[in-house]
Amino acid sequence: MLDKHGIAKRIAQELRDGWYVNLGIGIPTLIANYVPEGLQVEFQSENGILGMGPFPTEEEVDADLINAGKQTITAMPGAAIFDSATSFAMIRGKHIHLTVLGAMEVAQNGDIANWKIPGRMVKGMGGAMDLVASADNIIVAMMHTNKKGYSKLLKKCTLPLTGVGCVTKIVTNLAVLEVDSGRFKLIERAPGVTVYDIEKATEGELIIDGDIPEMNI
Amino acid sequence: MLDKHGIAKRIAQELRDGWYVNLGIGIPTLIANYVPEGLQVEFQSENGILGMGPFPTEEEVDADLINAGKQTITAMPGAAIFDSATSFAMIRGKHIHLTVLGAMEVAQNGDIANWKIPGRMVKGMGGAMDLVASADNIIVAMMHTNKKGYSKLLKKCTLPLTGVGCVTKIVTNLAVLEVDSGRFKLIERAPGVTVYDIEKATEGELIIDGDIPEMNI
Amino acid sequence: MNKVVQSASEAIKGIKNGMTLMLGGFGLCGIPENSIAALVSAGVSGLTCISNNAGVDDFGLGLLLQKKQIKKMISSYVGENAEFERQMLNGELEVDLIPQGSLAERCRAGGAGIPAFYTPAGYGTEVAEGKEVKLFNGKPHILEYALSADFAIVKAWKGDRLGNLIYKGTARNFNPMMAMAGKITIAEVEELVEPGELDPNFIHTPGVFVQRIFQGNNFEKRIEQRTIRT
Amino acid sequence: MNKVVQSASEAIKGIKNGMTLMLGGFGLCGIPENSIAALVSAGVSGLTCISNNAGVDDFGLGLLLQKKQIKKMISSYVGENAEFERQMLNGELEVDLIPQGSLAERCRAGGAGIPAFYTPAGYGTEVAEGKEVKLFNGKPHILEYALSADFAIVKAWKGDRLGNLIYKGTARNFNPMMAMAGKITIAEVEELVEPGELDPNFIHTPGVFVQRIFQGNNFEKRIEQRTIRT
Repeated sequence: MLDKHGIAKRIAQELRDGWYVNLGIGIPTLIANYVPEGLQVEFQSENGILGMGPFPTEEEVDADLINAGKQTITAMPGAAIFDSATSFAMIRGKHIHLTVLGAMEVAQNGDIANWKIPGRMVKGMGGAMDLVASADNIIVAMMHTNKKGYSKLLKKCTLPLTGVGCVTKIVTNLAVLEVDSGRFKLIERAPGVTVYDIEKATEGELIIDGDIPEMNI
Repeated sequence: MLDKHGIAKRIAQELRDGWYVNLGIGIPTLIANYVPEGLQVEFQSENGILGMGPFPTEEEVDADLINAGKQTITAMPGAAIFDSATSFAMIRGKHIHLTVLGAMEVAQNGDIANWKIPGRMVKGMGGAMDLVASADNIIVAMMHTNKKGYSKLLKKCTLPLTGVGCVTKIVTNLAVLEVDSGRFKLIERAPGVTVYDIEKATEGELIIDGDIPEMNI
Repeated sequence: MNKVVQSASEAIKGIKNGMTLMLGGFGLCGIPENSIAALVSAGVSGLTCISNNAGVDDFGLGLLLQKKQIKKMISSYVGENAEFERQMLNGELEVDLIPQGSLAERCRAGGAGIPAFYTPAGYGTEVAEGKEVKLFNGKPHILEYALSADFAIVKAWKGDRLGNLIYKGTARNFNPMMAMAGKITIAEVEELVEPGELDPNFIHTPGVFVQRIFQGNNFEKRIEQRTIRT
Repeated sequence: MNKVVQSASEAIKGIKNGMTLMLGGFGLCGIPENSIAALVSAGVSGLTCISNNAGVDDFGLGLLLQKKQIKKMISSYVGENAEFERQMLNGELEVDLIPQGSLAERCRAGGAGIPAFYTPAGYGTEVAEGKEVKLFNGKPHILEYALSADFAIVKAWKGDRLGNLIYKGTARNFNPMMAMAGKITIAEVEELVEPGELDPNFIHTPGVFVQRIFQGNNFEKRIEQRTIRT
């Protein structure tokens, strides 16, 4: 079983040299720490920066340089700053190669819900709806089950949707799965996790095709 | 009767302090020379500059600084450079207070034709269609008649239109006229020009209301 | 041509109860602090505020929410403000939540004379309810309309007397589009300079979009998430 | 990540007969001279070229017209090119003339994932023929579609290895939007620098939009109308 850092590490294996990547708040943010040696990847933050660097030192802190999670950041050499319209032009125009974000629910047809719990949580969708509507390569990073132990990989989302049929891959604490013709195709098991564990934790339909390898992280 | 410079001088009287103004190619360009003392007016050129200044000296010539007529120009202190999309955002978004352009024909309902003679001249509309479709205050600067002596102020345009019902005022070598409920309202006569001269040179319907004053230029 | 006003309170003259305002900023980054303080002092109410976020409880637009000066918020993310959530769930505050990219583009459209455009964002979600849908290359898109405002209030780093603005870092965010979309646009700057001091080639907001400008003072520039590398 | 190529001929690799190209520039100002020369040498033909203008008879896109390499031009103004006019009137060249603002916005839309938008420009003229019309505030607007291209070729002043670009003066014009709208975007720069040498706050085209970059040489930068104040 993986922790948040393990999920981030596994997703980092999906990165390719020269990619521009948008990382959502939470687990996705951690991915920046695990970029494989030798790859150059540029991180985009939708509030208006490409080439986002690590957190600043105490001396470097600048109130005018934050990421989409409102955290203070630094800019890498070769970074570029732009306004919000240009930022979403990049996103909507498919110039970003990979989007990683969290979710409350993912359905087996690729639907995602992560912005609203009716009558309870009212935070707003931020940039998530633009991201999932436009990106061709969307990985969801999340725990396989919620705090009550219920599966977050469902036949059908119960919460208001963020996007329809858009998720391509899901990396959880238990497994790597792909959305494949309306079902979840199991790709890899987390270390020490059995196929049976994953079946138990997955409400949606699973495709289990042959031996499922363990992740190599 | 006015010459080109006289037309430009008369239109310059329409300028107000703080206005942003787009001047077309030809007679309109001359207006910049006659801005009344004490007024600050900013000239926009649709290829991407606000705060266009006079032509450069020999030493100042810069191939990277031209106006919409492809002439070398200078930039005033406080100028701003921008791309073509932003330039037409200004125009389409009604941020420009006055547009002055030439015309081949103007109709009494405010239609204008100035971009195409079918089968003969193929130059293109450039920015003219965007300008006339968006601006609230459009002055046409032109000769009252064409080279053959035919009126350019018509009941109805005969050439392909640039815009419909958009012209607010016309300043010619003979007169100042406004488009008023589907007719040309005569406002002023050029020095030495009679109302009869103007009637003869105008094919469209004229409103002649009381004594028509002579221009004061 | 003189766009310079002497203070935030002079800048906000003419903002009346019930008006629609756009306010730049992302979180607390790049918000017009001085103008917001002046709006609190002026006590103007019934406002519709278009802003990506709604501040925090005791800073930014949170200050106007506390005083119940806001009738309606048009935003993309309001997660950092408990008072906001309370007012919204109690029905005291109207809220229109919009995808962030659509919000940015709708403001730009408002300033650019584009009355409407198609975007894929929000298709199939409650955001698309009641909106026109059209297929492009087989993919459904929804028609989104331009936004504009009686007043847009933006914050820039430097500005000149003609209203030309430059922003610093990610404090740029929504400010340039909102500056375009205000019937009257107020710019609050850290440093007011003379025309000619800003390089024409690197102006972010050309002065044509700005009607009033003033140099703010005592910018707090509060940081929401002070994250440090050790 | 290495976007740097060594020459214009390397940069245009993959441009094939019949492809659609966007080329930046206004008149002869800000045109990708080196790339155009390479296209002439390569002899690629049947091109559809999206460019505000068509050069003059012996420079800019006029060079491609002379060699009959262009099948179709999509432009707003082509008045400076006699060979263009001859080919067009003889039916040797397809021409789509588009209002300049619509051309700029359609390129931006292509790069920004906006498949279509409404504009008032051209309503009531032959430009509007066959296009959807919709009223906004009682005023008719026409629906215009995004433009994109197999290759966009832009000219910038400075650029870095990551493809970040800055333009100089009015040589900016259409280049930034076209850079956004190419499936592959080639940037030809006067000066190629290392990442970190350009101030992130003043990048005109972020590198994400650029796939290939090279330093051109012997820029002629011809002036069409050399007007001098005496």
